[in-house]
Amino acid sequence: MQMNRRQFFKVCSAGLGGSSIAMMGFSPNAALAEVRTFKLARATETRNICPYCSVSCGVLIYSTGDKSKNSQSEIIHIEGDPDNPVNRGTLCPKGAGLRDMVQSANRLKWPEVREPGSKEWKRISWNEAIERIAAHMKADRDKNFQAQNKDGVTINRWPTIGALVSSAASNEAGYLTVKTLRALGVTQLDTQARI
Amino acid sequence: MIRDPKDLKRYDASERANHWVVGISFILLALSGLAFFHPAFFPLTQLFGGGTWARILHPYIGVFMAFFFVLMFLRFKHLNKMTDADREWLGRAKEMMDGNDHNMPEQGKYNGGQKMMFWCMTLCMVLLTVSGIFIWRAQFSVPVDLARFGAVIHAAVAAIMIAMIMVHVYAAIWTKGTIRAMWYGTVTRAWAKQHHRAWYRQMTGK
Amino acid sequence: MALQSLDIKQRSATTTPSPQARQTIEIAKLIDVSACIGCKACQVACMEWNDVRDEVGNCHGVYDNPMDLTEKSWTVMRFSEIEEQGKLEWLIRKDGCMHCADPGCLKACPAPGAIIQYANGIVDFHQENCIGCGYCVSGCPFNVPRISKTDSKAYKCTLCSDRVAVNQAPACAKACPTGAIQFGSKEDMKDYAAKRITDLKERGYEKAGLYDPAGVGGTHVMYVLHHADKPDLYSGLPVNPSISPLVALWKGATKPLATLALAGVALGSLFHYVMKGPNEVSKEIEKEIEKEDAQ
Amino acid sequence: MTNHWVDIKNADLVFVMGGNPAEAHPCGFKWAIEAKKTRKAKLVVVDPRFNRTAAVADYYAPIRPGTDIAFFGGIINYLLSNDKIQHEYVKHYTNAAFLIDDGFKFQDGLFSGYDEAKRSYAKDTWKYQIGSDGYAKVDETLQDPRCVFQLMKQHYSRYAPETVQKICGTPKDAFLKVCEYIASTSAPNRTMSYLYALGLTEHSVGSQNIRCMAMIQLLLGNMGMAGGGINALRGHANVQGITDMCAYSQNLPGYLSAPNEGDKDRATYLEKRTPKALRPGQMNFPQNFPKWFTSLCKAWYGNAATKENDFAFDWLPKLGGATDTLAMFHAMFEGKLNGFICQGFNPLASVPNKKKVGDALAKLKYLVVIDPLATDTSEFWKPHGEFNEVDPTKIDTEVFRLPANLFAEHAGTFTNSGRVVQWRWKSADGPGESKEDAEILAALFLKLKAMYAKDGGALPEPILNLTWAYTQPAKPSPEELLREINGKALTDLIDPKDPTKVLFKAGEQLPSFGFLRDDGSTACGNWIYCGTWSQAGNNTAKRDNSDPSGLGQTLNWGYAWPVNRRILYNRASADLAGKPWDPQRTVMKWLGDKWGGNDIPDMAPTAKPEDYVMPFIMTPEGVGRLFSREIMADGPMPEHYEPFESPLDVNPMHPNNPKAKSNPAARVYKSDMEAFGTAKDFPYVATTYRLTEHFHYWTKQSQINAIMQPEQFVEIGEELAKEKGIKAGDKIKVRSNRGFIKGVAVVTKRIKSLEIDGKKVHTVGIPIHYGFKGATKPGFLTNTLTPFVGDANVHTPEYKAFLINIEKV
Repeated sequence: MQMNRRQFFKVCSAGLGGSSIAMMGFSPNAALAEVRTFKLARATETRNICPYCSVSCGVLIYSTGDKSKNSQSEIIHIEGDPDNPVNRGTLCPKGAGLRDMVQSANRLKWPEVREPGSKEWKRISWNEAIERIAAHMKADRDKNFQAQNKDGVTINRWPTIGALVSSAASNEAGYLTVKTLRALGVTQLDTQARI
Repeated sequence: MIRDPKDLKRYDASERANHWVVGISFILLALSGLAFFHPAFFPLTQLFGGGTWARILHPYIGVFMAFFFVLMFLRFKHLNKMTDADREWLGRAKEMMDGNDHNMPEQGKYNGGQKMMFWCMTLCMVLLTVSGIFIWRAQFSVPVDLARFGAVIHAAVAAIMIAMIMVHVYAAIWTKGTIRAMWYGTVTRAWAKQHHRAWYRQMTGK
Repeated sequence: MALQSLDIKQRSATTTPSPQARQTIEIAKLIDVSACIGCKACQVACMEWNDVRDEVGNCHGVYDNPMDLTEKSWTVMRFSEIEEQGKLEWLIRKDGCMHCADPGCLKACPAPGAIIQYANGIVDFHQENCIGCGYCVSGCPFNVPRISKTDSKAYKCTLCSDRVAVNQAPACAKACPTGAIQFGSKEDMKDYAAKRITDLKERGYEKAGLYDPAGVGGTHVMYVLHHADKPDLYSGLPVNPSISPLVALWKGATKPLATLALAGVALGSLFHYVMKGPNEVSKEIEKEIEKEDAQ
Repeated sequence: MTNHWVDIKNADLVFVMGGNPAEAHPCGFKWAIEAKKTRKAKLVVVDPRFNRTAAVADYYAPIRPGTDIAFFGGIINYLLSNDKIQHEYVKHYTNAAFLIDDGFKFQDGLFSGYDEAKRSYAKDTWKYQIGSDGYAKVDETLQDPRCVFQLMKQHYSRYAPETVQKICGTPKDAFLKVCEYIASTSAPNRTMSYLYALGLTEHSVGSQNIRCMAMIQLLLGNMGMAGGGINALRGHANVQGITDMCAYSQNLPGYLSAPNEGDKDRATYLEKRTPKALRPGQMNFPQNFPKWFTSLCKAWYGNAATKENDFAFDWLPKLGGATDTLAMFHAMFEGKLNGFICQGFNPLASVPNKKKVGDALAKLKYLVVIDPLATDTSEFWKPHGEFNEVDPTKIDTEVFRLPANLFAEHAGTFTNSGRVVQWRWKSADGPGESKEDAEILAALFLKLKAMYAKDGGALPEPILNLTWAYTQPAKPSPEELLREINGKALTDLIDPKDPTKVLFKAGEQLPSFGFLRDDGSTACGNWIYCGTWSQAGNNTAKRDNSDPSGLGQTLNWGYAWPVNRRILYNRASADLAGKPWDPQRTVMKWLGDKWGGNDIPDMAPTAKPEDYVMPFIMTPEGVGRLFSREIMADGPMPEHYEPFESPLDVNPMHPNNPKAKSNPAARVYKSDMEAFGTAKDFPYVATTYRLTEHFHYWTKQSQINAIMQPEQFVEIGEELAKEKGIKAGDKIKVRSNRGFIKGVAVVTKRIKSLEIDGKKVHTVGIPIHYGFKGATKPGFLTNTLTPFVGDANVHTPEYKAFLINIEKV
């Protein structure tokens, strides 16, 4: 009978193993061999778009709960949206790690102010923040607003303020930002597209 | 069994304690080691609180045993020097095993077989300790090939060692009147005269 | 989740066969190194899906990071710059468990059910059964499993058995932006690889080929290599991997032979006793001693 | 992108120069790999570094940073002198045949009209010869010495392969090999997709770099074709959308040129911006400017914008002087700004010369940072060891930090690089008290409005009258905003051809900008987005990804501007008779009565081929421009100029004219000019870039990305490392004339020294991404090193080529 090394070992070990178990009089409990439960089974799926580069990959965001009234949604996983014709479910290392961006330890949670000369941040309420910023803005606008240039042309410009608008904001937020800033007379505004 | 004041002192208390410390350690090591060696023995890990505990304990028991084995080695090594009589005894060991010890040469405290066993165990113990270190991942990290080599050596030597201990134990059972030497430290003069006549003479002057 | 959501082919430290009646598709992951851009999306997706986060390390003067597989990095990209006949190539290989058909880790593992090979080819570690001995590390021809410093359990790529169990591709394959990681039946993967190899040959890589090493019975993670004749160019991919002969000896011959030997000694002793009887002190000597005492 | 991401798969050649899509846009780059896999396409990369795109390329050629125009000029020369152009296309669809003013000249590195004192050109000679009929004169034989074709041929004949090698350091045979690949796509049925990103734009000649490639693609007939095009791979998820919304000074939403001090009233303003056709019968689409602009005014000021008040023209602020990022920070540095709003932007990290930016911020009275993350900018005043050495007690800026939401926490649209506008749905609430950007803006604006209503102040009208008809004024919803952006009829719109027919009732959403009017009867926040939310509903939320043509057009997925068109200038994909150049990849064809095919026609739908309406409808001449007339600040044809910090003493093209060493029309502030270093002190060329593991200065805040690439490094070639005694893993210090950073040395074979004009030049690569705030190892901001100078046209800073020195720490 021809037998290679592996078969020989198999026969040896199977035969002996069986006999040894009988000899020992007891056998190991069947250890469960189940895979980790599929964690998205009942998670809530929302379609969104990756906020990084301009490929605008479709993403599926999975969160806990079912959006019922008393449950807070917590994002547990983000992966590519296979329906999206551009990324077709794939994601790059940035996109695949989006969950850690959403849950970054450096997310801001409340308004803060650092007062002139101070070494620290101070937590303030939204009301206080908006009131203090608006007071600064109005005082500056009223003081420095230019209605006309030296040639008498109406220019209605607020020259002492500048703004940078986020390229990661949605079109809607961006539009609203432009609309309000222009209404205030801001001409010094720019966005990441420049740089 | 009646204890007789004239029984011969074979082991003092500390020697006996040393022996049993090593012996118990060995039993624990064998039981846990076998569990890792062959699936059939894996349930033995239950004796140690499960597989993980067995894995954690085994090497520490090993170190413990190695330490006490060294003590034992130092105690007994001078008694285990091989002599011509031992060699002759070994040459005729088959007669002995057949239960026919009439023509065996006179033996001192230990016969040739016991001395042989002593040295073999010492060798095994060294091999087991060194190879055990190679595969003790929780404490040491060695190149993978060394670990693989260590695993083979550890397994093979351990099997040999277990077999030897089985022979050692069997010999003690088979030779009636022996085990008490490790319990109370004494043997009967008859036992000594029968099995270790040279030692008997030395002890009794007869 | 049902116990047998994936059918089991073999379990570690188990001497009897697992149920074998059901036949499921053998799956494989194919890593097309020629399409890999080393972006590490697979590394990120793996960590994200499996809820592990490695340490934030340091730069060591190379693009690789983390530098090696760990209990929390189940896959890493390995970068190597080579220059052959004046042509610079940046070979980037995704390293991780190969899911061998003949897994050395499983062979070496002493803990029943700590390593499972599913019928679809996935070799999975079950940490709850793992005793932390590290034998799998010795058993693996690819140097993949890692023992955690904190819980002393062995970890490695699961091929996302949880995803595959519900018929989803592993997280790395799903994420891979360029399709360098493909996932499907092993059959399909081989067909796909053949197409890629033809394309590579047309582009001048005459030695392009599939890495599916026979020494471990084939793998369920395969590579398409431009230089299949020199796998070691790819950060030391083994040229001809197989389970180490030492491991084969240890978990092969030694196991039955030693068990047999021990049984032999035990039985031999028993029968020796039965057949030869105990070795008792002879009556004569006892009498001699009595005589001495009487004197 | 003139084409779109998926379309890259239709290319025969994917050419990447000035970009690194494998690292910066991996998921878009998949389509280049797809082209390789399915069309046997070739991928060619030209870059200073052998990067991860090069790792999968068929061919790679090195180049010295900042010398792209020399390389492109060489390609143009190759194509023209080897007759590798798409003749029919060039003749009809470009301005090759147009005759140029006799006064136009190029001499000694300068075009006619240069004013050295102003560093700018008078461009009155950079124009077409106009015939008696009022149209531009052409010579269809292309033989007239004043025709664009001949001028171009002459201009680029100076860029011989040897010259390219001398300037760029690219070995001649490597350069010629690249030319061969590119020339192969001059066949009418072969296309090249050209991919670029900031590697092309971030130079003092950035705009001209891109012009070069546009010219090459026109010569090859690759514009408008499936698998062709000029494809800018843009940076942020919504940088396209925010650019479309024109969150920058020069334009109003929809690229409507914003009024400036020269526009005294609406009539003068409109007149200047409403061009006349330069050739007979052309669509000259920008002639509709008044409709778009008036509809915008109505969207913003509603009933308050009336014919009588010039549709509130005066309420729009008028531009005066430069207002780009560099200009703004320069003004701030000079103490001319009091307040600054920084929304989702980290200028301390991302604007050149960090020291200057930090000093500028310290001169503000107040700074408002609106961001989801604790940015470096928000803590410019806070000491962070050697990474940010400041004394907070001496900084009087009041800094507010307002927590904004991230993408997952609000709904709305993003526009991708391929102009596809896609809707997103909200997944979870933001952390703590964070709010949406729109809500924060609304809160601030409504507060100011209330203050102006109560107390009055400087010109309150535009504030008080700004339309704000949102259901919850404090929380304008993205749905309402998108409807406003799309636009609607304000009164019933009567069909001009049939007065009995009402096209749209008052209040109805409009389906396309074709219905916008200049009489105040329509409102539209951004004309190019008209159609995103028509009466049929939210078209950006469409999710039918079917692709009947197989070209990847997916016309029912989201909504691409304009009018859901996926490939711009697609009329050019067919010949004069309307037959596709490549029937296998039909984008557009004449169906006998109208245009049709696999896209929305970029052409009047029923304009017959024999009407000779040319494909480039956004130009008054109807054709693509090889000669850009007066549109560019620094010349109608690109010319090589050295970066402002160059390892060479002269421009090898013009060794005798120091004025033509670097871009003569680029704006440089005096103090910044003084901060330039010279090759004597800073002998190595540095270039900055992104790594695939990180996204700008965001992902340093993300644990998982920090793990992937935890620490600042600097890439140097093996030869330089040996010279300097640096080993991989050593810490090195990189100095420019503006500061220093430290990083770990990555010693590589992938950056080689180049032989430039007889001189050995080493390039050093410096990734951005690191800073003092984040999960990565704290580090320096790379832009500590970069020069504060930008492109002559759009002032994009020169991050990609400057001088440094290195030493082992």
